[in-house]
Amino acid sequence: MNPLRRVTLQTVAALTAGLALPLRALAAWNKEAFQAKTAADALKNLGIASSAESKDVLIDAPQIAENGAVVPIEITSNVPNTKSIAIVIDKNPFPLAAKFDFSEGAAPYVKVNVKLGESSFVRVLAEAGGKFYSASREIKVTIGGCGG
Amino acid sequence: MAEPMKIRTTLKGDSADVRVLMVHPMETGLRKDASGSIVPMHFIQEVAVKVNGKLAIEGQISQAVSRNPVFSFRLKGVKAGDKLEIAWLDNKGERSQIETAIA
Amino acid sequence: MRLPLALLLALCLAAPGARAQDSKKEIEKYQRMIADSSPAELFELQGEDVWKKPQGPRKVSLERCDLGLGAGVLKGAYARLPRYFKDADRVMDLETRLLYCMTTLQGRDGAQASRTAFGTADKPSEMEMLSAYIAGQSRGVRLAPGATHPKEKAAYELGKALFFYRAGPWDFSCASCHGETGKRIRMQDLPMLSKPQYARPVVAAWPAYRVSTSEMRTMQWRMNDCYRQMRFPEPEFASDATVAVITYLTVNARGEPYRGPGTKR
Amino acid sequence: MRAILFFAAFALTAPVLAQDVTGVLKRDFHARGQATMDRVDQDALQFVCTKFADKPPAELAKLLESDQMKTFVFPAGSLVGDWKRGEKIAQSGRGATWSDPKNAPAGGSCYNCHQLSPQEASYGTIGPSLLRFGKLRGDGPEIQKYVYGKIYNAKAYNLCSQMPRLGYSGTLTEQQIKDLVALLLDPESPVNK
Repeated sequence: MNPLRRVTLQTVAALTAGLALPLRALAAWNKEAFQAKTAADALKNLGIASSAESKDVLIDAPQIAENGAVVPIEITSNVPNTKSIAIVIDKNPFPLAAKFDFSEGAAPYVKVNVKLGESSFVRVLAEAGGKFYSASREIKVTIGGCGG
Repeated sequence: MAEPMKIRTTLKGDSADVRVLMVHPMETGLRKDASGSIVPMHFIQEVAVKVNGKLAIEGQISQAVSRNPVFSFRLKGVKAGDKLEIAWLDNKGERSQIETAIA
Repeated sequence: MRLPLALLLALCLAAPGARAQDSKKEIEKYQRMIADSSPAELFELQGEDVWKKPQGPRKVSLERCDLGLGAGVLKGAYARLPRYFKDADRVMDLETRLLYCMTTLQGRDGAQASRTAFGTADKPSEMEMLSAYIAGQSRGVRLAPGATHPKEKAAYELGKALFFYRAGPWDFSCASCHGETGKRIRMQDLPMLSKPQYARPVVAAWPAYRVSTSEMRTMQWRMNDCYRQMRFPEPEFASDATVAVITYLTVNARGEPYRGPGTKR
Repeated sequence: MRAILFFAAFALTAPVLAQDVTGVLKRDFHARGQATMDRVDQDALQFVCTKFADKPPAELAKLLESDQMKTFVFPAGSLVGDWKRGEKIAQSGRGATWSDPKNAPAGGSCYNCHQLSPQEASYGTIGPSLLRFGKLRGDGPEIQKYVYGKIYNAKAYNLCSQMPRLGYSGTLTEQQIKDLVALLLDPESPVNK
């Protein structure tokens, strides 16, 4: 089934000077959190002192990845009023992989491809009402193909 | 030069699934090129999604996001024809933006 | 005494069996998820730009390139390749034909274009983008490579002979890995490419985005890297030998609706 | 006897086809790195296995297998090395390609085709599972010699096996093969746990 044909699709040439840039509204990239070398430091720099494990934070990802360069992860938070979602990959050299802030017009849902340097726990932290809710999942990175 | 992006939206009732593809090397700063020299870090740091001019999602990401990033998001309270803008900014200050109508 | 031993053995054997089943399911899930979130389409977009961009000493685009259905006709053209081209008097696959158009239409240096045919993270390949774009114009069209002209028949026969030819320090042929059904290398299922039912879904998904290198890869690349892993010397890009193997594989896959560009590990 | 068998093999060949293929490879391939052009020439075994689609007549197979048996070079002393090094060699799929540096140590690519240690879930199935190999087959001198020989030149036991002749081809060193023997036979190896 050709997805291109199934849905309407429009692409527009990127970046023209006249367009308003949404990025101007962005908060600055959280350098301290992203450059932290341990998951604990990353969480500290995100202002996450503690979190409660929650069944309402869902991670859908394969348990085995044939290649660590692309590991698809789908995250849904069913915690009411979720404001943000952070993804932390424990064993990566810089564990914090991404943080998404959701305004009213967006569901607390994201799917993204990430890199895993080696087999690792992937932790997700959802923020709602000033509290943090977490879920984690182990993903094994295997050697695929001929390995040559 | 701004690299192309591609957006696909699927409207279901008043919510829309949005998938966006971006061309970007997402260099970690650890890879060596053919001549053996380290390729410097080069990765998207910020991603923004706006609906009808209003910010809906802002993402901060690291070099751990895969090369040629693909994101899926879900928007609520939208209808066909709503204006959708997506933009990214990388650590070298390069940026790209795309605009489409939700369908 | 016999019964407990048999039971014990059964228990021992059951555990790894169950694990293997789970692994297989998880790998399938991985493959499904990478296909769902593949950036393959981006290469089609980029390929369209390359197709339309004036290049070479003659400063013309490839838009007048005849891929077999007439100058500039893209719709369904990929599904009819490889095929015999009278102007070149040889059987050509997509990349061989593109190379021909680059040299004859645009006046570019063929050797130079061949050298950059396989992209790297540092140097993206025009050929790979073009292949994605052009192949995408055949989505849903059944594969019908040329198989009637004497040179098309000869290419098929040569491709078949090459497929089974064992040589090199490791005594490999293509069939060493693709000659039996139900086998795998590491976690990777190996299609038995000599049999149509197994060749069809595989061939119909190339070119393909490979997540291991984050590159769009073509059939010429697939031939090149298989021969590398077979410990052979390197095949010439767009040579009669590589075109012959591609012809053999595509004829085996005949009738399958094209559904690429795909996504692979 | 030998000459007759060879004659029979050649007579069965579709006229000049095998030679054509070699000629095509010589024309359309080029040497790169350590992969020199002599690699496209077939030796008797490769020729016969190609010709008979890996199912040669039994007598011909036996004759050529005995030739392969003569290639064995057994080291003096123990045939059993270190299973920990063996595990690393079994994991590596590198070696002998045009992109491998000529003097870099090669791997055995064992997991590409065989199950060995139960901890490694990513294993191939082209060859048989070798899980608990030593436990099932023992670790005495006979089996040591068999395993060393099998890795050195698998074709001595099964002419058209898909397993490379890892010692005979110069891919693995004597020490590396000993380490692989240990991986398969050492009671302490995870293969036998």
